[in-house]
Amino acid sequence: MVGQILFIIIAAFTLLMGLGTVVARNLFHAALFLVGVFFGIAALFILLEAEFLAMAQIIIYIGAIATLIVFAIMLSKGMMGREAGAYNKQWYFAGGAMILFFGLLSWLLVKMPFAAANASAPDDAIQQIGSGFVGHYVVPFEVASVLLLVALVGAIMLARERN
Amino acid sequence: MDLLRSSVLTLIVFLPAVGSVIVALMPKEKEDLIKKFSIWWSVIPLLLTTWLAIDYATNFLRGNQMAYQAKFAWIPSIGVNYHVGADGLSVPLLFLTALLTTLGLYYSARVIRKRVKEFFLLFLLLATGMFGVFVSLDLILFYVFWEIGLVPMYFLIGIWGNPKDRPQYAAIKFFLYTLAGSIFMLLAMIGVYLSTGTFDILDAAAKGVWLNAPTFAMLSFWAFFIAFAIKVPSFPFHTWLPDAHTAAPTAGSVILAGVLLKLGAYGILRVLLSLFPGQFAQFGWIVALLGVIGIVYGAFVSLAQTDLKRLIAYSSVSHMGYIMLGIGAVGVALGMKNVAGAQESAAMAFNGASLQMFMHGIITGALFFLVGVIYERAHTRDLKVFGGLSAVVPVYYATMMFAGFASLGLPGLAGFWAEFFTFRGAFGIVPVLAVIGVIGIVITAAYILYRIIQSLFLGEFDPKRWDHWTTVFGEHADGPTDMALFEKVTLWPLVILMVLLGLWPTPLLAFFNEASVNILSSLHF
Amino acid sequence: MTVPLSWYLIFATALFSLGFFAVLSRRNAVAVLMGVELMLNAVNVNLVAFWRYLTPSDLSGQIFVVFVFTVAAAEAAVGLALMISIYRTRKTINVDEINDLNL
Amino acid sequence: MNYPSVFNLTWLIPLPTALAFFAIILFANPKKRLSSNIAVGAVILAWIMSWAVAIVFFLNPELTEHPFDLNAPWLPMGTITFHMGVAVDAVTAGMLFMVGFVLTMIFIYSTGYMSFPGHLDPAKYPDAAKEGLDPRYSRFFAYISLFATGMLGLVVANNLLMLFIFWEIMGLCSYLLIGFWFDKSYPDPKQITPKQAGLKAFLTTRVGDVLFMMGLIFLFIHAGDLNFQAIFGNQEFLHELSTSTVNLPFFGAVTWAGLISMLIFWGAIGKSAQFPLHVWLPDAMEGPTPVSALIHAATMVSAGVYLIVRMSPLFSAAAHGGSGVMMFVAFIGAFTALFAATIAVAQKDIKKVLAYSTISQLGYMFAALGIGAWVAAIIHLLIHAFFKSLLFMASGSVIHGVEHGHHHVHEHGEHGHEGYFDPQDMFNMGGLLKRMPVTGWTFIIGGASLSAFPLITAGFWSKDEILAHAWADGHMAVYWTLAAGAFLTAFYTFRQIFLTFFGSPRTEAAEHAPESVRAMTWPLVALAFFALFGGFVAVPEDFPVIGGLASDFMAKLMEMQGEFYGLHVAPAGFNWTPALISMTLALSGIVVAWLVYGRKPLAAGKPDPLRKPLGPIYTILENKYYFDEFYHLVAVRPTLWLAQFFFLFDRNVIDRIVNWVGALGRWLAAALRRWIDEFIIDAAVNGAGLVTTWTGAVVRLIQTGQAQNYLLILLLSVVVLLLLIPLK
Amino acid sequence: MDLRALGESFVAMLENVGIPHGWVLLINWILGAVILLGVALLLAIFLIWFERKIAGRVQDRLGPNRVGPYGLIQPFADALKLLTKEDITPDNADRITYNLAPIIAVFHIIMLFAVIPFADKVVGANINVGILYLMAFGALGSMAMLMAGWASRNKYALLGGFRVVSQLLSYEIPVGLAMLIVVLMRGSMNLNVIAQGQGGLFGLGWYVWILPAVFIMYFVAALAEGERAPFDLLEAESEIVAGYNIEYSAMKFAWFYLAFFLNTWVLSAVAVTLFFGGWQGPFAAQIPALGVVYFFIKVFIMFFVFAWVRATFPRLRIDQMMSFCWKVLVPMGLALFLAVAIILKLGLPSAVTYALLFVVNIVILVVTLKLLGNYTRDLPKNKNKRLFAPELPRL
Repeated sequence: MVGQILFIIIAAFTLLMGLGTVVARNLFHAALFLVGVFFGIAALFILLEAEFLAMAQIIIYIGAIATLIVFAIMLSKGMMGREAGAYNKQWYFAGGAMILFFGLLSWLLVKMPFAAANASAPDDAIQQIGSGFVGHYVVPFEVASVLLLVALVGAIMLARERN
Repeated sequence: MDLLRSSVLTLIVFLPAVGSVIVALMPKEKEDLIKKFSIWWSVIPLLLTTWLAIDYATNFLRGNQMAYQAKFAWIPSIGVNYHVGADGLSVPLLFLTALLTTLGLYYSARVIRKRVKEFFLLFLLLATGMFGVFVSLDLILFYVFWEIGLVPMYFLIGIWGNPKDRPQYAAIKFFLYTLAGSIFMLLAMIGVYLSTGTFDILDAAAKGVWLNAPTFAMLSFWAFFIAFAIKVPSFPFHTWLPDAHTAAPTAGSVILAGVLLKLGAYGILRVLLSLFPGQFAQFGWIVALLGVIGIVYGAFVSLAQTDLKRLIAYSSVSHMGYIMLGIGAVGVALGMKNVAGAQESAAMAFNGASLQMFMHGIITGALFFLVGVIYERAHTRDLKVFGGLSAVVPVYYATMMFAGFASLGLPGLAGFWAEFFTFRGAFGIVPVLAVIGVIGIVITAAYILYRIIQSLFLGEFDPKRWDHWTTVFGEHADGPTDMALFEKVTLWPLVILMVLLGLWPTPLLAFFNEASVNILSSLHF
Repeated sequence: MTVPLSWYLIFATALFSLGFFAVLSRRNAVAVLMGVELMLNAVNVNLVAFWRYLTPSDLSGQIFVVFVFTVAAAEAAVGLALMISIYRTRKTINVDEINDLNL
Repeated sequence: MNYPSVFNLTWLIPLPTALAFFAIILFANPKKRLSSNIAVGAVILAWIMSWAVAIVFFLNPELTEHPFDLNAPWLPMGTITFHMGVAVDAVTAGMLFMVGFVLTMIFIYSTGYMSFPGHLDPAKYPDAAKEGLDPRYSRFFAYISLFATGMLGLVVANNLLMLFIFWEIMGLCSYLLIGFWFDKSYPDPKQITPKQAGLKAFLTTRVGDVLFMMGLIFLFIHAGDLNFQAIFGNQEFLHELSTSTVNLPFFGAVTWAGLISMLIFWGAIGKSAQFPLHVWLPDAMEGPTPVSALIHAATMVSAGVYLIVRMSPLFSAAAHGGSGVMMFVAFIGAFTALFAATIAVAQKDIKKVLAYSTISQLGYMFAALGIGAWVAAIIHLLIHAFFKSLLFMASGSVIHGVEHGHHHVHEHGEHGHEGYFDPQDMFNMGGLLKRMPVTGWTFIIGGASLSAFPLITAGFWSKDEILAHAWADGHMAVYWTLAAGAFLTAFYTFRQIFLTFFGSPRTEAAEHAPESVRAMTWPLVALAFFALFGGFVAVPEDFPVIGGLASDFMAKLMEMQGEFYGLHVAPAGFNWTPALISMTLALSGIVVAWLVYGRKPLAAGKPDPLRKPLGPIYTILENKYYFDEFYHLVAVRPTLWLAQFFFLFDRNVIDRIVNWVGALGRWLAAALRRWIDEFIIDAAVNGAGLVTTWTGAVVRLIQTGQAQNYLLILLLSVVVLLLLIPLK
Repeated sequence: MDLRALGESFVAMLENVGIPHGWVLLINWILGAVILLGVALLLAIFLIWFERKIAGRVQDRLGPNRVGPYGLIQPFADALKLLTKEDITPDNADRITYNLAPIIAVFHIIMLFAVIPFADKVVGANINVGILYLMAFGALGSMAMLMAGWASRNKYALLGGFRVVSQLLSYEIPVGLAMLIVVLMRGSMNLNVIAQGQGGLFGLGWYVWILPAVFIMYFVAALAEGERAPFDLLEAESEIVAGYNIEYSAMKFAWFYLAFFLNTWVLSAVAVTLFFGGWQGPFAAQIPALGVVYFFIKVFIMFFVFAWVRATFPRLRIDQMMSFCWKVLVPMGLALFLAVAIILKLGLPSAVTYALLFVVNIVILVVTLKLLGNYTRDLPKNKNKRLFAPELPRL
């Protein structure tokens, strides 16, 4: 029971934050709402007993990506004023399509017979993840590292001051 | 040894083509290089064909085996393969083609002055076409070479003909006429493929064509026949020949008369006879009738000619009539199962037809060369202009006498045997037509002696009647000069052949006889 | 009674739809990027949920999430860098105004 | 049975002259003397060989039972190979004996005769004139040696095909030799020039040859082989041949044997110039005299008779089979004999008279064959050859002399009459006996023998034999025509003798005609010997006085041969009446000739004494019953007309059709282009263009440039897909 | 006195009262959280005083001694002063963000307390991702600075915010590397396990003896992370007037000030746990309470060092600070990490490994100092060139 309540609280909180991100007029607020979402998801991870991921989520999303987004907002915002019309012309259409999409998927998911989980999570999860990285998934791991390097260099080159 | 045997035919066929390519690569102005090269190059197929003849005679002649076969897939999807072979019928004709090509090249080396390179190129290509037809045993291959032969001839007639004789008209007429014919042939070939599933002549013959659909068989028989008749040329389809001959240059008309006409006859003997024996038996008499008409009609028309070359052209129409008569006789004989001597006479007729093919080749070849000789000097072929040349140009007179008399079938010279065998066969099978044909012999004698020899050689020679004589090399001369060395060298082999084959035709006859006996027996006689 | 898997999935779908809606309708490029981040997170939730409910012993679910993190980070970095350089040249980062290739 | 080794030489007989022919035309052509020597040498060699064979055969007559036959495989024909070779039997021996000798005499004679001809002007042929020889001297010898090859080959041939080949070669040579002086032309257009004569000769004989070939081919078809011994050896083949019939359109059912022998006989008619096809022989006189002697006296014409002699077993089989071919032969023979004799009477030209006499004598031979007098025919053939060639050569030397006289007269420029002087016209001669004694006397001997001067001349024995047979076998119609012919023969022969040799020379040329050179006179003497004593070979035993003297081995020989061939050839017993009648006819002919021409020799420029009494008949005879014009009308002109008609037909009708087809093609192409191109194809093409542009416009709307629109579309498509799942 | 036993007995007490197990857990958690929160806040107040005392002593002056005995009450006085001050908010400031910033600033520091092991098994939440937890919430600080800088709509605040964030983010990497090396050594991220691992007689098991270079790197990075001493560009009046907290006054400023001191304390606590054996001391294992005492003594010594450094070192320029981090600390950290990983992998007996590690650390330290020396010696020559800035190809 406690778990369900906790889940509902966290889920509700996250969805609200998400709605905020989407709806917020002021871009900065949207960014903050986004951070809220990240927290909510980290909490969910903890609920799902994936502490490592939660911590990683916080470090990566909030520490790096959110900061990056805020930087971007500040660098590109120029004028401080309110945004004229945050949405483009097609948002009605998109909204309708999204609701339809969500309805369909959830209807499907409800119908889908998922086995209820029973086994408990392994306690040495982190060791297994570690060994997974250098064992079974060593190639994607290396590729990911190269990807990051390339992205890094790319970003620097793109955003570099051209004097 | 058998590698040489299997590749010799392909060599013979394609060597001239290679030669023409090499000539094409040579610079235009090096004319005598081109001439020397192409002459010596054409000697190779000649040597090969002679070796072929000797080799064939020594070990393949018994039972007329189809030797030197080479067969490999050409268009596998529809089962067309490059299948060549030679038997008693085609070996002598190959030799004839090679001989006339070499002599033609040798002769025209000194006579052709306009566009030398194209001439030799086309001539060699023509040789390939002719060789190809005689060796191919696959219908499509036969058709391809048949067409290849046409194109160079078209140009030879069109370009080197003298403007007075409307060469373009003649060339186009020749080309379209033969082409139209060959279209029918192509249809028939496809018909053969549909009915027997193969384009190979031997296999198709073994299987029998359109056994189940007589109307189709009849149609394809006539389709084939029309294509070959146009080429032979037999009576109703012959009008292109005189124009083509008068317009063609000397060497061109030698080859045209000497070999190209034989393609039609050879086609009938090789393709038609083996594929449609039933229809042949049924319509043989029409072929014989056309032959006889050809003989008589050709003889009479040539009697009325005043132009020397046109006369000889019509004479070859008449001589080819003998072939058609012979073939027709063979056809009718196929039907005469019960008559005792029929098979014997059929063999004789077949012999006669094939002999006539060879003999007419060398005789008419020689005649056209002779026409060329006089034409190079007088630049006119109107017989009324000449007279009394016998005293002035004795060597030319002697050669023309030999050729003339051989042509009218004087025994002791080559022409006689062909006529004798043809009539021996024809009398045995279609006596009534043969009797009409015999009239042709008398008329032939008439027009040769009266029109050619009398108007050219006999009588009083007075230089005033024709003024612009030149020597063969073009310098002005006041009267006709006798034959130059190169003309002698061109003509005398033919004359020697005429005399030798006249006295003792066995070397040639052995081939044809073996071919005729075996082909006829293989037609489940 | 623990939380059934479908709840997580439905939650993730909802979050995904929100993100997608942001991508589709927001004019500002950054907002679009945020929408993308939302979508990626929704996917992460799904992954972890599947790991936790279906194959707890096999850690590949979590490993995949880590890879999604790296991709998200790289994507954010490059996206924002692009956006900054576009902003510098076009003085606007409204997605619907950037709709032709040359200036 | 081993034959004398000499027989193996028989196939060599025609060879020397053939080699001579090739040698001359290839090498010796420029040097005239050399080529003549080669030719004469070759013919002498042939003569020696042929006499060797002949005499050896005569010495052992038993050879007739199994004649010598030497074969070589020559041609592969179908399943069998055709053998050619040589055969020697009594007839061959006889012919060899005669031909060899006559050929040699003529060759020697012609070396003298072929001097520079009158009608060529010496300016054009300076070196030939200098040598005094005919400019184409060597060519002449080449031709006659080829002719000799032909004749000798024909005689020794052992099969009909080889015989036919040499038969045609002789035809060729006759054409060449008749037309030898091809550049000779006469002022009078109607008079036939040598080249036309040559052509005429060749074509007429060609007609005969063609029929002969048909006969030969039919025989070959039935017999499968043409070897004489093979065919005539087996009787049942002959029997089968004579019984099996074929129905011809016009003649109805005719036995094969009859048909074949009729066709072969027509070949003989053509070659030996018998009645319908005789027109070419008189015109053949245009050729040089040795040629006429050679061809139209001794050899070629006799070849026809020799052929029928060879074929006689077939003829007799045909006769047994009931076909009237023998009667036909007899009729043609007899009729020609009389017919030709009548024409000869009215001829002016010395050689024309002899030509017609030859035709009539051949008529005698065929008549003999027709009535079955096989032996008499052969003997008459042999003897006739001797005295007729003698007569021709003599007339040649006369002409030669007159020509010389004519030149002689011209050179001394007295007053050559402007008109054309014909050296051969008897009315320009007269009184030549004194000028040319040897020629004269030999001519008289020949003439006597021709007109069968009783007892002493050979002609009498041979011709009389035929008459005797006709009488004995009861062919009275034949007998009386032949008898009339005999009378006329005697008359025109002596008419000729009196006109040329007796009386006074009617022209200066005749006055100055010198005797011919020895090369020409010697052969005349030699032949004269045979003309006189040749006959004794054939004197029948039962002839009252002379009968037993000379052994008529020749007649005996021929009888044995006949028996071998199954021909019952009993010698006609001696019977006084025919003998007496023939003697009186000959003598009376001579006397009448003497009365008309001899008694008061004709003065210069006077017309022929016969012209007046005979009147219109004389002109008919003179113009040879207008046969030439008739043939010209019936045969030559229609052929030329037909040729012209066919040519025009060919040019206008067939060519026109072909061109018309071409035009049709062109018209069709234009029509198609105009009518299919415009309406169907263009429309389709434009239509296609339209559709493409329209769809382009519609689809363009989607490309807004808004990335988000694309994503929206993406989403919509996903949604649609999802919708599908529940519906499934 | 075993805190743990105390805990269990309390739980048992609730259990038998009949509250369902779930709720019991919840109450227990909440109680624990409240206790930690109280300890943290009290500690902050004391630290302010302690810092001002040390600074004074270092600068040869007395420091706060007027208010209460040895000035102990001074911090409370300051606090009261700040509470009573007028709390002004810039008019077009981004209201929510402006108010949220100080809360987050303090919130992320307090969150860290949950994971620090005061004694064996006496820790807020004994989660085995301790180190990651520390890094995660360390990163939150930068977010707060950003929000403060941005929300106060003040250019200087914005610039200040940028500079602070760049500093924090940069120095997070050396801190992370140091922690990583220690994790590598110990093989687990659980702080308590790390502390247990540093047993051994008389403190010889501490990692500081084995990895001196790593400690020094961590110490310097921690100084920057806490915006202290040589790296306290934030308050550098001469440059940027008080950085992001310009517009903040009274209570909100107090929060920031509080966060500043707590942050320093946590960093020193972590340093102690990782390198000085945390609660390790004679008999600490047996009596958890003793562990806590050892722990607090070590932390205050470390805090003293921090304060000492703050009082003595001059402030660095922003570009020097950045390039020092990226061009000296990070490479050194990577080298160390590589070396340690290799050596550990060699699988030699522990004594040899420890000796080897010590040697390698000394070598790397000496090399780094040598390089730094070379560079600074010819500084005047290239003073206008950026430190180690390779000439970037003109794009």
